[in-house]
Amino acid sequence: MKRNDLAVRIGGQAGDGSLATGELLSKFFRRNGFFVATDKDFPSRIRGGHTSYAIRGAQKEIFSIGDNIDVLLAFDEDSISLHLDEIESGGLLIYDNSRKDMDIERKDIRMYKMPLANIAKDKIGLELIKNTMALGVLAYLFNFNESLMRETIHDSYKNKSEKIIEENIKAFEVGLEHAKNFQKMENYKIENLGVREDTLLLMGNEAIGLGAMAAGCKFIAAYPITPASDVLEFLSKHLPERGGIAIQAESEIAAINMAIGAGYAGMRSMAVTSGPGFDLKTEALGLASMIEQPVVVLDAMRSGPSTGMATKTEQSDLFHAIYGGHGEKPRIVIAPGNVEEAFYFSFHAFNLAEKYQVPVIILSDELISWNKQVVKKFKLDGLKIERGKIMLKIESQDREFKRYEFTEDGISPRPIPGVKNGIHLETGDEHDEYGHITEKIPNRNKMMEKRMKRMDFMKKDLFPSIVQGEGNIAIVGLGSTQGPIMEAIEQLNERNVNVKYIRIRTLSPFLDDVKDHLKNVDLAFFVEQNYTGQLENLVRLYTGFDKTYAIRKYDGRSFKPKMISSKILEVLGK
Amino acid sequence: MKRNDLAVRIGGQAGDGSLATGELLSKFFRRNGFFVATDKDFPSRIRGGHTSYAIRGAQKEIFSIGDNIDVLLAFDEDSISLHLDEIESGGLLIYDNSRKDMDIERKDIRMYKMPLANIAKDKIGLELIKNTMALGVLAYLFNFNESLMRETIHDSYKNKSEKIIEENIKAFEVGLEHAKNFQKMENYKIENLGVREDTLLLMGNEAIGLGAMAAGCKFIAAYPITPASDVLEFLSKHLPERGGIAIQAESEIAAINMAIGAGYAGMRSMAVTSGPGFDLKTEALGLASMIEQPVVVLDAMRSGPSTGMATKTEQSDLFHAIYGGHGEKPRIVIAPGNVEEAFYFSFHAFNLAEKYQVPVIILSDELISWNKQVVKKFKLDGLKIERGKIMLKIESQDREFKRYEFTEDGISPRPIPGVKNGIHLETGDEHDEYGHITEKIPNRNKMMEKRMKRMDFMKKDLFPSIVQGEGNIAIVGLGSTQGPIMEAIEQLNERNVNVKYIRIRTLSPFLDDVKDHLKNVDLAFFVEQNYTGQLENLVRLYTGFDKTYAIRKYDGRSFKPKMISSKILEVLGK
Amino acid sequence: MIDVKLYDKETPTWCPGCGDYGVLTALKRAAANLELDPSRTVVVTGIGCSSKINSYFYSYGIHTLHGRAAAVAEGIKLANPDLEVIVAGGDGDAYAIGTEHFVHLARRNLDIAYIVMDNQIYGLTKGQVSPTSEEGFVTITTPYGSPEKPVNGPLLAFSAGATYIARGFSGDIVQLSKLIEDGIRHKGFALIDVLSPCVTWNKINTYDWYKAHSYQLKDHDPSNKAKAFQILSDEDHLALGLIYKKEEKIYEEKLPRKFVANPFQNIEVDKSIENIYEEFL
Amino acid sequence: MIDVKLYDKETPTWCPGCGDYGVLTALKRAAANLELDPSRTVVVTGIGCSSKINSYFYSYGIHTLHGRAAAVAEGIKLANPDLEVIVAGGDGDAYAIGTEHFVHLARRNLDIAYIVMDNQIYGLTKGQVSPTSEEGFVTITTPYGSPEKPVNGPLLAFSAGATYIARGFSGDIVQLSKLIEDGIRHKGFALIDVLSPCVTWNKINTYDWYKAHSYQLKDHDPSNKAKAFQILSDEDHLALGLIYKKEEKIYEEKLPRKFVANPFQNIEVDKSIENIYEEFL
Ligand SMILES: Cc1ncc(C[n+]2csc(CCOP(=O)(O)OP(=O)(O)O)c2C)c(N)n1
Ligand SMILES: Cc1ncc(C[n+]2csc(CCOP(=O)(O)OP(=O)(O)O)c2C)c(N)n1
Ligand code: SF4
Ligand code: SF4
Ligand SMILES: [Mg+2]
Ligand SMILES: [Mg+2]
Repeated sequence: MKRNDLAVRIGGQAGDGSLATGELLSKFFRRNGFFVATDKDFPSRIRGGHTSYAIRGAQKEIFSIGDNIDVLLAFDEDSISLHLDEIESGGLLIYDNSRKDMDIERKDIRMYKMPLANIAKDKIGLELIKNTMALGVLAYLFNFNESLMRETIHDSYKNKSEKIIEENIKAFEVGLEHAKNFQKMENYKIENLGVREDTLLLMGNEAIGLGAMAAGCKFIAAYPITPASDVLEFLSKHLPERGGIAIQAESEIAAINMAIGAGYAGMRSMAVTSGPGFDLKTEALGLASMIEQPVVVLDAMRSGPSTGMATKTEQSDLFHAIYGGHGEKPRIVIAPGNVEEAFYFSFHAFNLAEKYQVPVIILSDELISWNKQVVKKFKLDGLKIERGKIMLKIESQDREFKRYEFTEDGISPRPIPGVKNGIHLETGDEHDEYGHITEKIPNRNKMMEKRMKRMDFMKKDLFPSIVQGEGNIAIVGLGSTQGPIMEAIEQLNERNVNVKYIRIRTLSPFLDDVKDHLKNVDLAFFVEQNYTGQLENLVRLYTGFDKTYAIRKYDGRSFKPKMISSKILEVLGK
Repeated sequence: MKRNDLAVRIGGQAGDGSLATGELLSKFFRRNGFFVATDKDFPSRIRGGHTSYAIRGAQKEIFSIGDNIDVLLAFDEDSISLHLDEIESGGLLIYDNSRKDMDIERKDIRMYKMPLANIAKDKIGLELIKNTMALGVLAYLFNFNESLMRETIHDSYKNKSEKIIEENIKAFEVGLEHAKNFQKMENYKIENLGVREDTLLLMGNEAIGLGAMAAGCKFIAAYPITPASDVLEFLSKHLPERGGIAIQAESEIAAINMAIGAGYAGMRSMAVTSGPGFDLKTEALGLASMIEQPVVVLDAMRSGPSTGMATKTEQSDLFHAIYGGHGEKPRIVIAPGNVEEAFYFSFHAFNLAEKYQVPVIILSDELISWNKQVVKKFKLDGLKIERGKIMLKIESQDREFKRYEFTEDGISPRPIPGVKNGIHLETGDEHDEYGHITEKIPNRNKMMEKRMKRMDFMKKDLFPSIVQGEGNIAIVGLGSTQGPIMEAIEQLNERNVNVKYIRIRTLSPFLDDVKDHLKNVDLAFFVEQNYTGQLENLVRLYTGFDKTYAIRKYDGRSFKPKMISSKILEVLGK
Repeated sequence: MIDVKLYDKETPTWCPGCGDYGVLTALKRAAANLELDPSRTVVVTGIGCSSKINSYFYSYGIHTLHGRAAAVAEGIKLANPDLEVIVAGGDGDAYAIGTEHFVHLARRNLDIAYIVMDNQIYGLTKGQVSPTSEEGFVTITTPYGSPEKPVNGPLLAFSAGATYIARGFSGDIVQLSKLIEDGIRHKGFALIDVLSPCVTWNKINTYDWYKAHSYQLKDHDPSNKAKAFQILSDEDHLALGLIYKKEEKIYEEKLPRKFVANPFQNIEVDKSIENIYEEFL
Repeated sequence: MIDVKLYDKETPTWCPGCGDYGVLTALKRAAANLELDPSRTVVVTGIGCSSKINSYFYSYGIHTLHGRAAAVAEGIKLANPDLEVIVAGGDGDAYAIGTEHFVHLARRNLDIAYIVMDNQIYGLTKGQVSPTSEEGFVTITTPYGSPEKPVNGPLLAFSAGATYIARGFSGDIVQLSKLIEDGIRHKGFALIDVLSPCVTWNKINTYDWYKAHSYQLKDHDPSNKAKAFQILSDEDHLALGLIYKKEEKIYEEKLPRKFVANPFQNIEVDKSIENIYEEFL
């Protein structure tokens, strides 16, 4: 009997509606008192091509879909060929055989075929509504709380017309009804735990948007790109009512330069993008470092190189985020590991950017940016705005202000235009304390040191690694691999293998704690979603640590916990 | 008595003509049978600001100006304040006191003041011709071969009018005449060794241009930028007569994309730039790797970050050149160490690009790109064009061609448009063997491996480090530091300190030889023109070698040999 | 005439009803009429739904970067002027991120035809505002309506010096294929701007909307520059047909380039560089 | 009126005779006439000789990247519309690498004045061809003459929707300062294109050349669009004066933005995000 833990995958062709259905189911799970993890897999085109959306709801806190699914809701054949094996023994396959029937081989699962699309067309006159109907089937088979389902359907469509709501409710009822022809899944027990009022269901991009707003960010400039556009879209809706501006720029180059301009004028600003667009920001990021202007940039990493697989994940921009661009310049790079952290990192990014007068790059990956999780409502009370040396008023009346004054920590007072007595020039050319262009040697040396030394000063303010467990075997990772790694660790623990999990969260400047954590480690498994092992290389570079074993994945799909645990068991000979 | 080795620095305000004079003197030295090394230092503006040009001519092969100069030809006060100390004891200062006179303190040198500008105005009616006049003075004082000087002046202005030639010859004579008021420099002996017909005097950018032309490059697209524009300028003159095209694009982004287009069409092509423009090429470089198209890109490194100091040198783009851009992609990065190598590397870059179907980045630095050296005429007979798997004719008649066929070495046949039976699509999206867009997992994995495995295959074809000397103390460097390092080594040898000099020439892929060379090294001095020690970090990353001592310089000016040798002596306690 | 089927390739994955189907059909017909040899034709695209057109058209093709198709095409055309080079892509590709290359290609007047499939929306990225969206247009990135005046692409090309400017409509394949055909035939840069509805994300600028807001040019002399300006400036009434045409020397012919047969085919070490050595003596 | 000396800063390092001196003087006069408060004025520049103008003009200034001044300026203006934002730079900066931002700034019609110092050459990088160089122009990168039709910057701005287009001449500081002054005063995007000779690298387009090739606009009604087009199109006779002007709502006013006093000054943690939580329940 499996209790209060259910993973459902909805598969179909792009445009089939799997997405909306998945969203609805996730919402239901949250309202049912569950935690939620999701995993989207859809092609980079609008119609056609196999799409699938996996949603897991569970009573315990989860970060990953897990290895297997309990239910496969299959609207096309690809769903079967790709995901049939994934169904847990004792699980369920619902196959919509409206278009085509096929023989499916698996004795150990329940298999219900039904012509959902046909019924939908028949009964509601709308083929696409088969999705909601399928939810009715699920609700019946797993004893979901029906009125909660109805309420969720209602709320999900409340921005649409009354008619749409009605149709969907009706489709749900038809599903419920139709399901009565089948046997309930008695080996599962899904209880209504009562909604937890202290949680939210959202994706990383939304968390980043909320974090930015909480931090008083009032300016976002971006050019649409998968999987970062959501942040622009979210803020386009919510910034204006806060006196802010969201602008879809003519390109990523325009966007970052606008954001730098806004930041220079004293407004907290950000630009969001992914790989190809991030490449285009390279030059301007160097400018921000040189003129010592804060700006926050999101790179939601996707599968490269070049256009690559736009809707697939990867963790392959680390070196570019840290070192990209000519010359040497201070910058911060941080990588949240889950949706909750995405909020807090986004919030703090704005503080860090202003305190250290540098660009801050939030390195998320497609899985964090896109997948929804249930998280605790954010604790806003503990948060504080820190603007560093911004000058909103200046008493002294020097004709020119020493914008780049040499100071102890390398950071200088920063008046914004409009402030009396703060007049100065900022320039990407090498300059003196006043911002006058100069190439004099002593000044150059001091300015380079001034700019760079903050990389040491800021370390105390950055996010140390999260370490969990102990022992001389370690797993090291960053970003979204947290989910599968945590479950892999559970699997390892079950086999009496204890590991120390080091999740690195700050990439630039590289923090000293990593070396400490690796001190007594004999073997570290680096779990990364890339080909060359960028995190492993980074750690090697800064710590010299080289007792590593690489577990890498570069096919754009998320890790399954077992891929990690079984590899580790194999290597350890267990 | 110093024999056949003379270093002259000409200093003045930008626009004062130091440049042309330096060029003339270099030419003379070559024709006099000398080797030549030069070092330019001028501001990033058109007029005003101190400029200086150092030229050294010597019988022995030299790569650097050396620690001191023998003659300072000073046309402004900055020349004195900046360079007086540089004059070798027993050397000479010629100070043009036309504008202003000043007290100059140095007992150990010869000091001649003369109002060159005034005389020039008086006698020729052209103030600027003071430069050529100064050469007359030098010629007298050092017993230069006068008729060779006249010939050199004549040839230098032969593209200008007869009048200009005459004026300059006259100025030279006036200088000669005027110098008779002063005592000759009897502690120097400059003999005419007779011109070596097997040498050329040129700068790295010209060598790169020649190398490209020798390799059959017929297309250059670039946007002007210091210090790379010369290559565009040089090829603009010489490509058309070879049936080629030089195009000044609307931006660096346009330039690289045009070059990729030309390469795709089968024409050997290149784009040249420096830091800021190189940043802008980041995205397109990823495209070239993904579609497996050859293209050669020059990054002539200058002082960053951002606009930085445009006319000053640096070696600070290593990590960007190697890793810049999102995602993981094969690319070659090579760094020539002198003008001669610049030619050969440029030539081979085109072979490498076509053989391995990747972008090849030539990483020069401002000192290599700009400074003139006397080099042996290039050996063209030993060179061979290698185009790899280009297909200019295809027999088989498949409707679509497998442009990305999986092969042993990861490199596939490459038909160019216009070739019958070669029809295919190239795309920056992930694709199958035919170039059809697909996100299927097994194909994705194989394609990533296909693209990346060439990074191993190509190693045998790349430039191993040059190692000179032996012992357990090493100096490691790349690019233009070769000059000062070689002289520093002579200085160390004089103090009985033997070092092993490892000059790294290939940065990506990182070659295995470096590790071998470092095997018995107890201490390696990394001599670099940057702040963070990029070469040191790279070596550490790939070899784990960490017994390093950093000698870095980031003020945009070249190393003096003594900066290196004295630091090493100090560290070694000698 | 060649059978249009020659140009068939993969089955498009565009949404049913997408305007781009019409453009693909028109392009195939134009190619067939022109008897284009697929092995001497290159279709260069950027990124977008529309930019996938070369996955569906049988010839050499290169699917490049968002906004950069024009620059890549220029490189191809200059390297081998014998090739027929056609650029195709979306409104975002041409008039937002590609503005720079678009303008400069137009002024250079290379012999390249550029087909813009203008759906006034970003299709592939799911419905954001486009540079050609009308002021006030509501999208997911402009929930309160776009505050921007649209870019008038054809007028931009015109002011940059384009020598062939036509507007077609996906709903009229006969005319469109003719405009494309003539554009390819035109010696110089040819812009064929196509009203090509996105049925999924743009519910305003539909086939019907375009029908209602466009009109057929009649008795128009495309060499009349002042008239062309007037026609192009009228954004409320979209003229369909050939709006402007001028014969002008093409870039390829103006280049100072010695003729060398196939400069990219049989390469040898170019020893003639030794002739340049005298600069370095 | 304020004393123009208020705006003095560093001594320019331009070559003696450079046209940009005239522009600097005109800008200072315009500022003085407008009584611009240096602490509420930002001069945004790209890279080039001309882009150094904010080293020599006393106000807030930001010297950005080659081609990107317009985008930075938009960010500044949107963040704080109370500031007077002026962009200045060269022909390469605006019409080559900056084309994209230039066009899109014009169509957005932000209240920004843009001064282009057009010397038809790349000054700072030492004499390469510029997008405004005439066809056939010989430079170090076009030793056989440029094969490209020049970009007509003002026409480009016009077709992009600019609402104030004027052309001035460095040799006529009185008129130029008036055009700049009015451009700054104009509510919306104002282009002031200035014929500003480079005495060092461009020996063709000299002060005399510009005098010979330009004329004063007389009795011209700048609201006449067709006439403006005609004037702008004539590249052989360069009109000096205000060519086009239109009153139009500015971008800042069209933004769906709730008024919040000084949204960048006293920031607190924005707890109102909790109102959005309902989307996530
Ligand atoms: C540098 C870069 N930025 C953004 C994207 C994401 N992107 C892909 S297509 C597209 C725009 C699509 O709109 P359009 O050009 O009008 O083509 P359509 O899909 O409407 O045919 C965008 C923004 C990208 N691929 N590369
Ligand atoms: C990205 C980038 N590319 C190239 C350069 C080099 N660069 C500096 S100024 C300039 C052009 C100068 O011409 P223009 O804009 O007309 O200004 P002018 O000097 O003539 O006033 C160039 C190409 C640069 N700084 N950055
Ligand atoms: S999303 Fe729009 S543009 Fe893209 S294929 Fe569908 S209908 Fe066509
Ligand atoms: S080079 Fe030309 S543009 Fe630059 S300062 Fe000198 S005259 Fe002016
Ligand atoms: Mg579109
Ligand atoms: Mg210029």
